[in-house]
Amino acid sequence: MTILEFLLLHSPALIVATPLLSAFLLPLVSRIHPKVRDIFALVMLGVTSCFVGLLASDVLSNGPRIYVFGAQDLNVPVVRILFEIDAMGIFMAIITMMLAGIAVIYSWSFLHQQDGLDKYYTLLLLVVTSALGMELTGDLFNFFVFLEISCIASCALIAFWVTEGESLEAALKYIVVSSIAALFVLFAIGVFYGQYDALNIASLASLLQFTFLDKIAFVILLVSLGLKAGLAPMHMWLPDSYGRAPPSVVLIIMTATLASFYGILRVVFTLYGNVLTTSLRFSLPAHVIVGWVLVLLAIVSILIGVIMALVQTDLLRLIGYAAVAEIGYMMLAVGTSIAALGAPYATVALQGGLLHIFNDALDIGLLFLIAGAIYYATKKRSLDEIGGLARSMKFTTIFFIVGMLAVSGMPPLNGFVSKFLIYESVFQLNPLLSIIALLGSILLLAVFVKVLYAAFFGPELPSLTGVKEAPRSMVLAMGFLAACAIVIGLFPNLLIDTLVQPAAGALLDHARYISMVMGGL
Amino acid sequence: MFGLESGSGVWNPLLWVLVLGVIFLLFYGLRGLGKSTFKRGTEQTKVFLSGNQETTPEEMHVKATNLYWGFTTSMKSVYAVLRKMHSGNMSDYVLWFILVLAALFLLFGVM
Amino acid sequence: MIEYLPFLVVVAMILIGLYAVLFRRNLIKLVFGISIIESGINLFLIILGYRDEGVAPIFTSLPSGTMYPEGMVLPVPQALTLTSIVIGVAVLALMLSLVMHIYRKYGTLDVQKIRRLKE
Amino acid sequence: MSEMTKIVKTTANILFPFTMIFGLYVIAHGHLTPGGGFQGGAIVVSGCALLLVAYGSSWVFDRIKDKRLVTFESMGAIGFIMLAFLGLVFSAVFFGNFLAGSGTLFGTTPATGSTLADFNTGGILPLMNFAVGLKVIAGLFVIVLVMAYASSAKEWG
Repeated sequence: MTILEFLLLHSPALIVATPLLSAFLLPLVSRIHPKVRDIFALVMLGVTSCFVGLLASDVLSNGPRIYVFGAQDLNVPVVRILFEIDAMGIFMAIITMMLAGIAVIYSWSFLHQQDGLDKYYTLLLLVVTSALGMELTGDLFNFFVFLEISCIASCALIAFWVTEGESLEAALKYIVVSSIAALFVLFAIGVFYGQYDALNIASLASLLQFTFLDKIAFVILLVSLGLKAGLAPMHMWLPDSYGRAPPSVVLIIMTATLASFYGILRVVFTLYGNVLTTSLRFSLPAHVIVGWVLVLLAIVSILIGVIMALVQTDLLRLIGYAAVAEIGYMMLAVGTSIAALGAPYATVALQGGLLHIFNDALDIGLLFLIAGAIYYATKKRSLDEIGGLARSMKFTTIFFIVGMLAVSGMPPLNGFVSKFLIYESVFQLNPLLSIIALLGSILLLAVFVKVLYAAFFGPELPSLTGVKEAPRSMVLAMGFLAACAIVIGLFPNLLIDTLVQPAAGALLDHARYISMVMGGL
Repeated sequence: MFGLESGSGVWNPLLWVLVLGVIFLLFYGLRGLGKSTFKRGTEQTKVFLSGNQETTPEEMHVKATNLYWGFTTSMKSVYAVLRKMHSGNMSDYVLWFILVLAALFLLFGVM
Repeated sequence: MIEYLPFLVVVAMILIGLYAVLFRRNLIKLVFGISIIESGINLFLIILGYRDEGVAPIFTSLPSGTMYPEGMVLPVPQALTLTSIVIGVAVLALMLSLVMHIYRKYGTLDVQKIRRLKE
Repeated sequence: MSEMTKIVKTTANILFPFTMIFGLYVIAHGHLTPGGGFQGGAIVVSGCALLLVAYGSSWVFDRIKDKRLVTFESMGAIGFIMLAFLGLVFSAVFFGNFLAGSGTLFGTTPATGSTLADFNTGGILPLMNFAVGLKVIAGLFVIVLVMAYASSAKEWG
């Protein structure tokens, strides 16, 4: 066995263990020199990315695989902790690693004068660990543990600017809401264990009967993870915490949010994939009702997100509401796909939704980094107090225009590609939904035109004469995301063929996921 | 490689960029037609504001709060509801969670 | 009927906790409410693993005459509960320290007044 | 927190060693009896909290550096993950129990049936309990210490 095969065999464990180990090594490393600490965080994330890439190449060519902790192989009954990795999980892991790397590079300059940075990097790596764990695990209780780790670590990160009362308030709101949601998830897991004596997702999926208790567990999982993903009308924590955390932290919280979104997909498509199509409710197949519920929540998210974003004056908070709207688009596609399960456009909708996860990470991430650059340069949050920044911050302005067009779905940028797939498929479910989605996009463009006008155009304000362009590492981070947005917009098939299509296929093919664990028994 | 098919529609970004380029060239040509009569520093470059006096750019700049004034005023009733909903009280956040949970219980669980 | 009593206690504890979170105005009481919900859910997990006259699931100190494994209580829910307690301690510590800081900044523990972030 | 009366201090002096020993016992016998790193660590920290209540937070704060506690906490976590990595090296399984049944440290195979517990069993489990115990003692103690100090201080940065 060569070293590469060995690493490939153990890559699922190493993906989670490497950031975890480096998180606890960081306080010791930072005693040498702050520069060493910064480099160390990025290098360890790079090593983790290498493992993710290694695993991705294997999973995409050979199909899903399982990894058993503490034993050579799986034995009956399934009591061991399992990692089960399919194309969907690896797709999310790639997004997580991208966001985390960008956040670390950005925070080099953004936070370089602050103290407490060794704890900051430790918590950052812990959130990355928990997001990766949620995406790769095949065990529901393990999922809950990682969910709670992400709650705790992101809460501490939101309160990073501890001298501001508002940051503390946002952090407390986040931890209250998300720990209640996580406790309800644990309750649902307990319901599963009480009925089926199993915690493994695959074995549970093969045992589920959709009894009364299963329905309760389903609703609890859906709503709790929906809250963690920022779905309206449970989204209120999201603008609070996104708006008050340092913008580099927002990218990290976003990994946790997207991992929760992935949890919804896993619950709906895999855990309940068998029973939703076979059971009836109101003489309709249950998946139609689930799909329409998700579509309804998604529409509410889009409308509330854009309408509230329109009146915000705090730039970071405004982008937070735009993020709610983007989550609505993702959920709209997923809901359509579930409601129309089996129809040809269901696959298209799911592909659009998954691609939109990637695009949301790129676009909203880019906008937050730009807002952070503006905050770094001017030390002002309110749009009323800034103006004419296009003269002094040329790169930032260009990146903002790219991000603005991308997030509102203007061709030929990446946001359009996924929204095109979403509009086309949603139209076949119900034309009205597609009209609302388009309206949301237009309003989103209006929101960001307002920001463009207020922040970058207009006369130079006398209070902002000494403003300089953001430091190099921040420009680098923003430039990378903007370049990705343009490249994916121009060559969408690069991403769709290699990652999105296998991920959508993996979600729809729940029988294969189950048989990976249960097949050998 | 470039085309994207959704089953009912087609999207090709390169075609779009090409069309965009052609349109740009067209407008550039049109602009060139008017350029010869343009004189800098004459009456032509003065801003006409329905006969009002032009003020300094600092005073002309509309603050972000006042942008979309018409939209927000016409949607006043919607915003009143949404403002009440986003109360900022963390008990309300949990209440919304419980409400959605209860609504979905009624829809799925309780026969 | 009596075997359902623990589940009723679980539901009661969750409802009491939710009442504290939803309707109490003091932040400390809100944190207590979350703690009560967590205890209720831990109790739920423990009940799932309970068996009548079961012994502690330690293989080597099994009292002679007990059936293996039927005579033991289930060990997995206990492991789950322990994990959940550990997490609960971390969440509780974090929330209480945030409440302390907030009291310094806002000068109040009233939920209705801690809402600078709204709309 | 300010210091308390002599009665409380004397009681704390008597109780403190017993609490310590009981906590360390629970950590050490984690693989045999109910308990383990977290539970034992929590007991040890409750003993330390007793000292904190009796003698006041500034008294403890002068004697124990919170920075050193944070280092210990990291060491505990690193030890735990390192054991998992060692399992990868020695038994080709992540979290593999490479010491169990090896006859060396903690490597005796326990007798089946109802026997007295043998301390020298469990493979890497006792070592993991020690690592977790170290982490929990340091981590919880630093939480209690900082909270007590912060609630007594008039103003802090």
